[in-house]
Amino acid sequence: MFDDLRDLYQEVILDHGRRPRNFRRLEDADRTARGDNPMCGDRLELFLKLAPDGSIAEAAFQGRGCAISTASASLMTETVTGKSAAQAHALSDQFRALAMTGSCPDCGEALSEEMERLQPLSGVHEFPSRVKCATLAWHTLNAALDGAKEASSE
Amino acid sequence: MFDDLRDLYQEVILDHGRRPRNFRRLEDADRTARGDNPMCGDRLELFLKLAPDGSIAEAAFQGRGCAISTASASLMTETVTGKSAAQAHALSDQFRALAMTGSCPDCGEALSEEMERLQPLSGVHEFPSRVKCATLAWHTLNAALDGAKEASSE
Amino acid sequence: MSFDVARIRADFPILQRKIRGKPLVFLDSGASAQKPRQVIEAMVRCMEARYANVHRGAYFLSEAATEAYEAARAAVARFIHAGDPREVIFTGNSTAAINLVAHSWGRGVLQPGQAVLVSEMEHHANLVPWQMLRDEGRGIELRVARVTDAGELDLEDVAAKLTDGKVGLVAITHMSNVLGTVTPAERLVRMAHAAGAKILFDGSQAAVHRPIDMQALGADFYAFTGHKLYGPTGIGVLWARLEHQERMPPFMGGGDMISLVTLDRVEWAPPPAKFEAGTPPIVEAVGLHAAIDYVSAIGMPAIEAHERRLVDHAMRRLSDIEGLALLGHAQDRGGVFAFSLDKAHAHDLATLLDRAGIAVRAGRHCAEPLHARFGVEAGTVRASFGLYTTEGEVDYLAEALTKARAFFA
Amino acid sequence: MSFDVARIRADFPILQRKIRGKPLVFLDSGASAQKPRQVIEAMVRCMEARYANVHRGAYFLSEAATEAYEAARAAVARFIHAGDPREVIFTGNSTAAINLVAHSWGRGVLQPGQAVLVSEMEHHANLVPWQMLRDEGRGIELRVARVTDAGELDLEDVAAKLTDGKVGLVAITHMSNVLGTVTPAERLVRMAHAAGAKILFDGSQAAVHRPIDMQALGADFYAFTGHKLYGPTGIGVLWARLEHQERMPPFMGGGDMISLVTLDRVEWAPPPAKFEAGTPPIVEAVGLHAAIDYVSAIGMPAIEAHERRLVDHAMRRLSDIEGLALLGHAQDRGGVFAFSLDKAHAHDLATLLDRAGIAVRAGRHCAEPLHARFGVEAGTVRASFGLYTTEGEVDYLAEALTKARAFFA
Ligand SMILES: Cc1ncc(COP(=O)(O)O)c(C=O)c1O
Ligand SMILES: Cc1ncc(COP(=O)(O)O)c(C=O)c1O
Repeated sequence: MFDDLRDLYQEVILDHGRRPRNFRRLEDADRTARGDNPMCGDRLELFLKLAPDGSIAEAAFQGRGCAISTASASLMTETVTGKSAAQAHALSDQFRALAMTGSCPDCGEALSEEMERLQPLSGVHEFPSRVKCATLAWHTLNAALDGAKEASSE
Repeated sequence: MFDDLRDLYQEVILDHGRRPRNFRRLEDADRTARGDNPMCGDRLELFLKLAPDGSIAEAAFQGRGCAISTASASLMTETVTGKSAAQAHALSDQFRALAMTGSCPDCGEALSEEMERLQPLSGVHEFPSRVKCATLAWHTLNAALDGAKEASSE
Repeated sequence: MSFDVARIRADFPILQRKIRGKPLVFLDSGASAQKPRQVIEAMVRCMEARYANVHRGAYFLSEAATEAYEAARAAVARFIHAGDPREVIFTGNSTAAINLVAHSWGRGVLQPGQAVLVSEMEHHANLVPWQMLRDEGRGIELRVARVTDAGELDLEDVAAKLTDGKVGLVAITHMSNVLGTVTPAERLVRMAHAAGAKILFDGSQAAVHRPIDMQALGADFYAFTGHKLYGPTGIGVLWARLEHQERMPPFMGGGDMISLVTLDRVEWAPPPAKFEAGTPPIVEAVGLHAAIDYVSAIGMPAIEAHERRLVDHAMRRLSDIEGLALLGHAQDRGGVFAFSLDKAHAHDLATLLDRAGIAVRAGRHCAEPLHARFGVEAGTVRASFGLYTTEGEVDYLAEALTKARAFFA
Repeated sequence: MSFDVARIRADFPILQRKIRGKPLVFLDSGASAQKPRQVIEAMVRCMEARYANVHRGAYFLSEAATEAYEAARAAVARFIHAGDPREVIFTGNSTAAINLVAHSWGRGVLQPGQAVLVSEMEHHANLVPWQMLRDEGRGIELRVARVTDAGELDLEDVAAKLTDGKVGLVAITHMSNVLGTVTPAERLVRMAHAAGAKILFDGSQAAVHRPIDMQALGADFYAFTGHKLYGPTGIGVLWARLEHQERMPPFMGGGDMISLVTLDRVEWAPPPAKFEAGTPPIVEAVGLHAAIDYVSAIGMPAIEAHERRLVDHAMRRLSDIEGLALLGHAQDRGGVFAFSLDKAHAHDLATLLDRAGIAVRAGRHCAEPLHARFGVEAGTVRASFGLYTTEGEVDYLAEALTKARAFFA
């Protein structure tokens, strides 16, 4: 019945969906932002601690969401740790292209190691109504980096 | 091109349309009423003088309208002169049936002399949007007899 | 006429489709129903042979279109047992019908200091217009009747909120689009009228599932929508008593709703034209007429009976599923089921079901306060039935839910 | 692509019809246009294979319907050269589009003491909503710019009525549905903006007859209607700059126009969803998309050129007819002709023409003040062209008018 669903719900997504990494509040965060997807009621709060050079020292999140948005947020916090703001923004652009089209034209010949890790989420592009689940965390990341308080993926 | 139009625009209608009878204001009318057909802008004013027994001694009208509404008003004023209010109401009902359906089930076997005279207007029933042109004068007659000031065939 | 669901299904071209290689199991009729070929063909015939703008046209096609449009009004009137076709106002959808009442009757007749009473189970269409009226600062209060844990309207709370006589309008759903609950309409009419209030029903769901009788019901306003009744989008209905229409100022201004216009002065056309500004949904009215003919030929009582069997069957099958929590279990209910499944988020579940060819809705179904009331802010999955739904489809849904739970476990 | 009117006519099933035994000569496209099979088929395909309610549906058919609905929005945006598809709001018709501006922008943004400037040649759809606003007692004034004897907008009068800076909105037709006059839109935009006013165009007629470019025009609001553009009934368009949409309170409340609802509080969805409450005209949007594709494939410039030839031809033929008085003779005009004939009342004339298979309209064409302005309260006959109109049809009309005059003489 669901044989062909493994393209969307790959094991790594189910795993991160069930047991999200960095799922906690950072009390001493330098940046926080809230993300809302009013369509499906998903919401998350993102916390960033910045290193003296402005790069992301630590990233964590809390909230409620479907497997895809939770897994995406979980994978994101892992991926952006240690990155500069510019690098994180670039990853965000690349990831959103991947989620919307299934591929990433700006990524060059080979995917970066980071994009390889996010690759399992690319199946979402076949489900237009779910793309926003996958991108919510990244919208929120942009908002946090830009100093905004809220992001919406409506 | 218009050969088959003689069913609607019979000679008597064209004639009454061009040279309406009793087309004047009765300054000493006992009853007057205005009729409006907002759809096509036709309007007429009806004047009645009543005999001591309440019957219609004289009927006249003024206003603007298409050939059908003018002819209908003209023929009506001729037909109702000398009639009691009850007779005029009955004629009004019969005429409206004639205009809407092309026949008059309540008229009995033979048409009354009055209905014979109105018969040329029966062709209007094939033109739903024109029925109101033919009935405007009769609506206004009912209003005048009932002591109302305005009638509308919207 | 006996209810032959296979023959009915053959009337719906879309039900012959495969979705991702699987037969379509369409369980989202509560959001919008599919259209039988009779409706599609009526619209095509109108556009191919009998189309022109209605009213004011003194030529054959315009007369034919006007006749068809007014025949649709008469068909709606017969369908809901209205006393007079003029009680039927065509709008764009239910939402527009309710907004018409809120704008026109709400601003023109309801007085400052009066209140509107809605319930916790309203669709946003019957909540937001009244919130907007409240928030305009004209002194209109909004009261909200509670829903019980069983998902029924709390009639004691309704009574309590009516006692001070300040409620000018009760605006309440006739059937919840989430809980499936059918509200006790006759009783609500008596309660409202006894308290001096008028009453409006949001019949968007109810009108589709059972016979509706305006003369027996005795309400003041009743709204429903064409696209849920197997008819086209772009058309809705407000039934409103003539005495109310007379007192209501118009909502939108334009052509066909006036009887006289000068630069200084306007006179409104008589009801219902007063509320139908501009070119109406002509082709859609013809489509709705065909839809009404279609369901009437089958018979609303037969449709209701079919649905009762389906509801009973679904109750049994769904309650067998481990971890499934149904929202509401009212005594009197129609074929709409909202639920959550432990282990699986509503949206993941809907996507999984979609892969199996099953169309269900996930989210809060335009009833956020109700989801808050039941503590399911994250949303539910909703399966809703139409006259073409079969027991086999319900079984297939149950099987898929069981497998989905295992998938996410 | 060259303009092949015979091939175009073959696309319109209704044009193959006979009326009372005579070929249909449809000269009422200004009231509503006929539909090509491409539009009819697109609607059928939508209902047979790609239908479900849009938005919020996480399953295949709903995604497909949502995609089709939003693709229609994008197509409209391209058609009128909007800067952003979000500037396109779907409504039920032009009338609803203009009422949306009057209700929301007129009540929410326009200030007491400000004025709205319309003209004597407005269709009731762009007059009555502003009269209703004036008559609400909120201190909004209504000014009416004069029309010259030639049937053109009196620009000096417009300038005079703008000088005191009190006008907040100029609401004016882009093409008169009676006189055929095309107003100098770019110039009006400059005049309005220089006087500190916003400007709305009623483009119901203009958008059908020539290319429309929102970016070049620089207006604030632009309204038009699907059924005159060879598309379905039940759908209209309001183009509105995003900055205006942001400041406008919503018009109707309901589903899909909110981003958050609690019992106490509502947050509106971003534009344009904020103005599209409830289930939108989904099938109609698909039909409108097909209509836009249809006229775009022919090319609006080609359609305009065809119509210019027809207009020139009609001017020659009609001015040859004894006793015929044309209403207006503007320099810049489209294919709409209103006239009276001595000896014959407009309604009698229309009935006569109908007998010859010719569909024309008689009356005041929802423009009573304009008919009063020209002293023709009893109404006129109006012939209006579409892209399928031929010179032969114009000749046939002229011949019929000559014979009709003799008939009534
Ligand atoms: C100039 C003009 N404005 C507005 C309208 C109203 O359009 P609709 O009836 O589609 O709302 C029309 C058509 O009747 C028109 O010609
Ligand atoms: C109970 C209820 N009310 C109102 C509506 C709104 O109907 P529409 O979207 O056609 O205006 C719906 C459907 O979505 C509904 O289920």
